[in-house]
Amino acid sequence: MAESPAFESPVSTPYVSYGGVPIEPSGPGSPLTLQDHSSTTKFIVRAGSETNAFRQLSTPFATSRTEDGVLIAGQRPDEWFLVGREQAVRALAGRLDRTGHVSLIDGTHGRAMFRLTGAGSALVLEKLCGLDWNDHMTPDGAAVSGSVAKVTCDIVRNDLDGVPSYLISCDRSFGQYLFDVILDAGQEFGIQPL
Amino acid sequence: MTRLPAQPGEVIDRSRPVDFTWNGQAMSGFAGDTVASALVAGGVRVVSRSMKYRRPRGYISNDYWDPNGLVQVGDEPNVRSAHRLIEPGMAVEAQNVWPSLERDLRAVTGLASRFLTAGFYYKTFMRPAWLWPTYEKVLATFSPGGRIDPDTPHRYHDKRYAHPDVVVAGGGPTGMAAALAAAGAGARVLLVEHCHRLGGHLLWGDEHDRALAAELAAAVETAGVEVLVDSTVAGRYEDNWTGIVQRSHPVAVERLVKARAKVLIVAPGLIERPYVFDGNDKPGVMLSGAVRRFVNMYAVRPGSAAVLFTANPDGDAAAIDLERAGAEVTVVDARRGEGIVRALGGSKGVEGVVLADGRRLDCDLLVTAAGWTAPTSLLNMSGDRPVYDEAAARFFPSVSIGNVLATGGLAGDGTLDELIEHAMATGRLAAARARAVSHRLQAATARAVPVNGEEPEWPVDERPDLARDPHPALFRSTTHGVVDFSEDVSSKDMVGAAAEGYDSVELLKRYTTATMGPSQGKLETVNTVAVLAEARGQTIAEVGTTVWRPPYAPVTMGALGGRLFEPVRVSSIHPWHEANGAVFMLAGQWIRPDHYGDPAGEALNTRQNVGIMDVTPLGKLDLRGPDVPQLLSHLYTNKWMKLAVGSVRYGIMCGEDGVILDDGVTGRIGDQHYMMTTTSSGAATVWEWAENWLQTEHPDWRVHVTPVTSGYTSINVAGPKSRTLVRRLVGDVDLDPEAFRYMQVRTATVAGIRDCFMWRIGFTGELSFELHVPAGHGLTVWEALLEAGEDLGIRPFGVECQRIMRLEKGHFIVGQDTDGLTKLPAVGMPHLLKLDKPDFAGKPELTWALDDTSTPVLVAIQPTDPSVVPDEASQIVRPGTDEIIGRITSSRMSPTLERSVCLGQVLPEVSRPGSELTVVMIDGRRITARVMEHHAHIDPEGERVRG
Amino acid sequence: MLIVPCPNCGPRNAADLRYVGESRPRPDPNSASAKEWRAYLYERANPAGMLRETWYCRSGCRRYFVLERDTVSNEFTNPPTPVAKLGKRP
Amino acid sequence: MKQRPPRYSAARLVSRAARKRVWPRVWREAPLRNSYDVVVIGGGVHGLATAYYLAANHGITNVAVLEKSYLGSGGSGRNTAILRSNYLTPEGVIFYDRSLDLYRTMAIDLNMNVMFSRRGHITLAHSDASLRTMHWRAEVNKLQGVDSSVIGPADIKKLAPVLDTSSHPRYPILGALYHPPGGIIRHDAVVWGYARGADTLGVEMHQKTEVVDIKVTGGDGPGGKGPGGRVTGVRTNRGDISAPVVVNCTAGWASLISDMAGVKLPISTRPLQAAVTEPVKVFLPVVVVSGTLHVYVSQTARGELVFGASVDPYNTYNIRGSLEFTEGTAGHLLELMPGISRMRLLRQWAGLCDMTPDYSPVMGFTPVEGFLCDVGWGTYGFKAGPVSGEQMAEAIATQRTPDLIGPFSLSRFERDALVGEKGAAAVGH
Ligand SMILES: Cc1cc2nc3c(=O)[nH]c(=O)nc-3n(C[C@H](O)[C@H](O)[C@H](O)COP(=O)(O)OP(=O)(O)OC[C@H]3O[C@@H](n4cnc5c(N)ncnc54)[C@H](O)[C@@H]3O)c2cc1C
Ligand SMILES: NC(=O)c1ccc[n+]([C@@H]2O[C@H](COP(=O)([O-])OP(=O)(O)OC[C@H]3O[C@@H](n4cnc5c(N)ncnc54)[C@H](O)[C@@H]3O)[C@@H](O)[C@H]2O)c1
Ligand SMILES: Cc1cc2nc3c(=O)[nH]c(=O)nc-3n(C[C@H](O)[C@H](O)[C@H](O)COP(=O)(O)O)c2cc1C
Ligand SMILES: [Zn+2]
Repeated sequence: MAESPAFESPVSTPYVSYGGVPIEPSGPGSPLTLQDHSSTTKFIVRAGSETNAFRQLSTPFATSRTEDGVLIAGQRPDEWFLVGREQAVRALAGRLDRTGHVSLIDGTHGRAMFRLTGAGSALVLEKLCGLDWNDHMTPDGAAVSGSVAKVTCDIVRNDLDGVPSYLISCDRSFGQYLFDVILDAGQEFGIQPL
Repeated sequence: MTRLPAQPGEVIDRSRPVDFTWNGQAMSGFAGDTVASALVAGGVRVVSRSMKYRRPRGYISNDYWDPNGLVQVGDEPNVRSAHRLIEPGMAVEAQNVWPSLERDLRAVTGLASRFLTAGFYYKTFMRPAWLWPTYEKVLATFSPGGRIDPDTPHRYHDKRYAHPDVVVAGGGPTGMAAALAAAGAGARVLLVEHCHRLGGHLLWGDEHDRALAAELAAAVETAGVEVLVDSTVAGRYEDNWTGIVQRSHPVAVERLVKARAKVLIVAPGLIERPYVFDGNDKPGVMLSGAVRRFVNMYAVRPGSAAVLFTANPDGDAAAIDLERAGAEVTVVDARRGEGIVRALGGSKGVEGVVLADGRRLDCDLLVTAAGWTAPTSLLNMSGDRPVYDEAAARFFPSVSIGNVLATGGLAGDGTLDELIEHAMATGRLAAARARAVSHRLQAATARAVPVNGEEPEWPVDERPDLARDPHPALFRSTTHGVVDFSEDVSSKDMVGAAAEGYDSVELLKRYTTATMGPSQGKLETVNTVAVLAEARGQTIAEVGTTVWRPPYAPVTMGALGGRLFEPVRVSSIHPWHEANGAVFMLAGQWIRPDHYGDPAGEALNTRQNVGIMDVTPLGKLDLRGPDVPQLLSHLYTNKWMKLAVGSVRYGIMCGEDGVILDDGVTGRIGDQHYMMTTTSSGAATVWEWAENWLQTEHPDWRVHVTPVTSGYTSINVAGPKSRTLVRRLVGDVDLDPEAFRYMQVRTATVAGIRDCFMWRIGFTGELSFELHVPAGHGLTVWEALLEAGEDLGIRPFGVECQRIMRLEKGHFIVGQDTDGLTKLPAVGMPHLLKLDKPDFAGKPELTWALDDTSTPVLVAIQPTDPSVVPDEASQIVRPGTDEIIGRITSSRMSPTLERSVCLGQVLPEVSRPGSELTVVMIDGRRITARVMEHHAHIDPEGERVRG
Repeated sequence: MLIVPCPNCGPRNAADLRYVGESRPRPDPNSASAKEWRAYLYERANPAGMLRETWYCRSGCRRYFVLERDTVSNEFTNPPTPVAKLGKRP
Repeated sequence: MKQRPPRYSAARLVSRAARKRVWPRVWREAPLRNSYDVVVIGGGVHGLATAYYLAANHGITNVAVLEKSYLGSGGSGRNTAILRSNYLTPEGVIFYDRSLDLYRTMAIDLNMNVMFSRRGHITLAHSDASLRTMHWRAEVNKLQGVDSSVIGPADIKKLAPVLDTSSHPRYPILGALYHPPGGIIRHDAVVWGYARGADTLGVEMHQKTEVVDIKVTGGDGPGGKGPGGRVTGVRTNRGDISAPVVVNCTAGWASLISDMAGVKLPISTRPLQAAVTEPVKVFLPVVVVSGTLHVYVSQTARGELVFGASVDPYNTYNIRGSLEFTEGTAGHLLELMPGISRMRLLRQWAGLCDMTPDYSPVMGFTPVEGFLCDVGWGTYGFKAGPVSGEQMAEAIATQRTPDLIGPFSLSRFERDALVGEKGAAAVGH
């Protein structure tokens, strides 16, 4: 089968600041970065507590864990996100016991996803979202949904080597808006797109 | 010059002179000066004119609340000149003066003041009625504020949320001490100070006070307390949601901090209360605090011959400060029964004073220290009702609210040590209570770190009460002084209003407008109450106060509004639309092409060749599970139990009141997999509506509803050549009209993109294919279509063209051709209502609605004159009358028929085909029109769509 | 802003939820009289005091649930999970 | 027989001031008696107007208005004082237009300057859907003889130069419904004017008098209350009063009063908030409303901007107010008029609104004989005070429902004959 053409991101480049000034992307070493991960494979699993799949996922609501390179996030009481490389996600999904009422939906195209990383990333989120981003309320691994700049987002705290990092996903159609808003909120902390 | 030699506590930087202008004249001061201190240092005594009588006014309280100190700075009105720091080049002007501060011609009203008692306007200007608009314009010229410039941009404002354990309102000694103690007990503390630096009243105190202020401020810094200065805790709302406006911010003009305080400590100190006596608003009459700030913080001497009326140690201290500054001071001590009766002087200000014993003293400064007002505002917002204490002559907090604690001067008196001790105890208590709240919060929050151990005890409040110093109750209603300086209300006005029956504090307030001006009662509340009490022969406690409401201090609209988060949604083809001349329209949060320059041309082309439209905003819900048919049967009014795989059906949803909620098609994609489409604006509502039924009434139904609107880029390919075009890009589906029929759905690979859905449906009335492409490849498919269709005459079309075409075809739009009362039977689709189903949303109402003959129904209408297009919303009337019997809901000039076509709602009595209607055009003309047999003006048999 | 105790997510800002309204039982659609049905549609108890009401956790867990709230003090009682009202202890 | 109080006029103002004579009380404080012909519950504009017209138009003067707090302490003292008649349904339009007629002559009729400023009212449209609704309203209005029309951005800019009519804002202004007879009024003066007028005619106003129960006999419900019963009086915190007619004019508290009589209402109580800025020189000469942005704003003669939004998102009897309101409304106002960014908010407050499902009121007789309702005024009832008082008084005096309020009867819900005004009243004011 022919390879699919490249994935079109909801976020267009070059990046532009609130004031309309182009922003040069920076390297991964920058202290506060925002990266577009929209093309990452994201599966949505729906499974009630009576199903085997529920037990297999063994990731309670509001928590996340990684299995075989796939991030499993308990986004709602009966809903999980599987995020990772396509092969790995498909493999994990393939292992799920689909008996009972279990649904598997490819959310890759429907969800934009960004990664906000850096010591100050919670400060950026604090400007946009009314949830408490302090460590004890939102520790590494926490999976939560809430309104970010008036867009409902699913957010997983997924630290990278001890550096606070958040995977933020939203409905694809809001992708450009949300990316711009986060970049803008991060300006005072020196945020850079990656 | 009244600038004094260097004072030990001065906050100005003499090495940095700052030039600015006052009413166009050059002035200068030093960095750190407020506008007020610089003006007074420059010899300015009169800064404003009073609101009603235009009397000259000078500084009285020399702080944010100073009712006389509001000035215009550039395009900014009502700037608090005793709070705003001067900046180079600042243009400061007196406001509310005409033509100038020195000579205000409206001051004649002052002469008439004996007639113009409060509320006089309610008794005059009634006749002749036609003159009232003129009176109105004249009255408006008395509006007291500065001016805005409509073109001032709303510059960058910012917002953030915060979740501290403890918020402390007030950065005086007690606020700082409380913050320190709370931080010491492990709390995360946000300390907020309204003025430019921490210290509160210590800043204008003696050497010992200033040292303490510096010490506390330094300790606060090292304790890791987050400090916001020049920031105001503007309001305390439900569940300790506090709004803080941060004025000095490095990036933004201002920033609104929305803090969910686990505990709020209120430490705003006290506000000095003016004394009510004849002439008390003459320039040069000042409160002791004002004088101390001028002298000690800004090295400004506000007068050289002072009479000082004092009832408390603060007044005494002011005398010492003034003497040190080289002024002559005569003390009139209220505690010894001495008093002042009347200030003397002319328009330039105070020149003398008459004492209670009849003596007359000359002076150019008359200082009063007559007591305090407790700014209980934040406590009131928390539900507290302050109680008056006769002995201390001020109000105190009454009830204890668990998560709001008061300390400092607001809570009581004592030595600084005692106050600080109370504040520390308050800080510790706050930290302990915050711990309990935090534990509870964390334990209840699913995502939080699990908490260990028992919930901490809710600590009891064991703080010893602060003492209350006795204070003379210095209230006089008979001397006719000014009570409300902002509103120009005197005690005489109040006594008169009370006699007229406006004799409760709330009525008095509304009739005289006392406490309703910019100082909002901070200076005048207690005096207002005292005057009323005296007039009614009641006690102050019996009269009570008016209600304090947010904000604590006036804050800008810019800070509150900040930047509005207004999300926008776009499809993945949006960049192409932008690059190709689309004219956009807003549809809810979506931005989508209305047309590409020629909607009529787009329509004709689509009827003749082929057009493509980006219909991504169309709501799409993925439905899975064995009980989807049940859900569909419940949501829609028609039948769904036997939809075959690969088939699509149209349905209408109604609310429980029978009113049409939404419509759309749903297709069965797999055995237990369906795709539902909704209107663009109805997508979220329908989703929540479906969830509601699933979660509350039918938890036994196994259905997963997932919104996938943006997961697919939706493209409508319409027109007689659409099959030819689609065939060029789709290889894996038999597109033969017999194999893939109207109202069917297939999974397809389009232009190499797998997992697309393809429906044979269309809103335009043409043969059409609706492609739903995984959104990450939407643009690819769009461009592939354009390329492949070039020789077929392909053109993109927008919403306007779609509206024309759907109207030609007679399809109604929910919310446009229906309204908030339109029930299903009114749209003339009886086959969609299946009352033999056991249950569905709105069933009873729809059953009853079938018998209704009084509500309008939807019909197609054509004006007799084909060139006339009645505007949408034109009314249909009974001929020869103005009685409304219907309205045009949609209308367009049809490019295909070259005539006007409409849909409309009319009463059943005139809904029969051929009925003649009278339509009232917007310009008043009446035209005739005819009810058509079919909703569709074009192709009523539907041959084109089936083609 | 009011904090609403979501039984799944925990305490959340009211803006994260949608207020559905008084919780009312739905009459049997096949036997209800017009009077009963319209009472269900339109009548409201509207008490000044305890009210059983439905909320939808729109930005969070997307669940509908019923809470009891005092419409004078706005305090919730008997939430499905023991979430005591923040800081409102005596 | 009581003496008529001196009339208000400029000449008397001067002469009395010169002679240092105090004006008599606006209304007297009479002792509370134990029986009246009519008891009106609620001392807002509706209750007071009802009492006034009972006396003025029908000679029924043995009337008491009972008010638990001070006169005008409810919605009547808290509203943004916008008057207009550009509603959507013909029933609504003619009803509100009659009220405006009464407001037009009120200053002279009541001998109290209520300062009706007929400055014009514009309702902005930011989408083609709302523009269509504006056209709809304009057309219905014209047919009822009410001056309304749709105007474009250029004319809007002329009426209110401060509005940003460019295409830049997130919600550009596409057009507006212009209603020249609309305006604002000094709401407290209306309350005082009716109270003074009623007092002159012998009606008694009793403040701090709270109705705690309603006496009903012969009804189907518990305690003889409810449908089929008849009212015999009320119980108050100051004693019992017998009366054959009791009128519920308590707006936000309407359900509580009606429960006392055993009558169920289709009403939910929600707070509506408003706020006022500090004054600045007059720059906004018309009333501006935007349904899309949920705001309405006017500038008073004193120079303050008074503004409001739509009702709060959940039911409550608590009027503490919220930051969401000031934050959201300020944000939306700045969208419309960026130039007010440096104006300061002075105060915010809230009032209770009695919301009905169709945004139309509930007026007239109820299933309990002698118990009448004039409620369901939601966010729009101040402008209706005069006509409601006039029509309710007529209903009481004639024992039959006047045509003007027929469509608003309580029974319309049982009949499902709603009067859909949501399109014109939800945020419209
Ligand atoms: C913020 C706000 C803005 C508004 N803006 C507008 C506007 O611009 N235009 C407009 O037309 N309308 C507006 N309204 C609506 C309008 O204010 C009300 O609909 C109207 O004032 C209702 O008047 P009323 O006399 O029926 O009720 P109210 O004025 O509320 O009077 C009811 C009275 O009943 C009393 N009461 C209650 N219970 C008892 C009891 N048990 N015993 C004795 N007395 C009792 C209350 O204390 C109260 O004084 C607004 C409302 C609010 C809150
Ligand atoms: N306030 C005075 O003029 C004054 C003068 C002399 C002595 N005192 C005495 O000071 C003692 C108390 O000290 P204290 O610490 O309670 O008061 P304080 O007056 O020293 O400090 C209070 C501080 O709180 C700030 N503030 C008030 N409301 C605020 C808000 N909403 N947001 C942010 N900041 C706010 C004020 O700007 C002030 O700096 C009492 O004994 C009092 O009598 C006060
Ligand atoms: C039209 C209107 C204008 C108002 N203007 C002012 C004002 O200029 N200053 C002020 O302090 N309050 C003003 N208020 C608000 C009142 O002070 C008060 O908050 C309101 O009547 C509610 O009463 P409450 O706050 O005592 O509960 C105004 C209210 C209304 C209805
Ligand atoms: Zn939740």
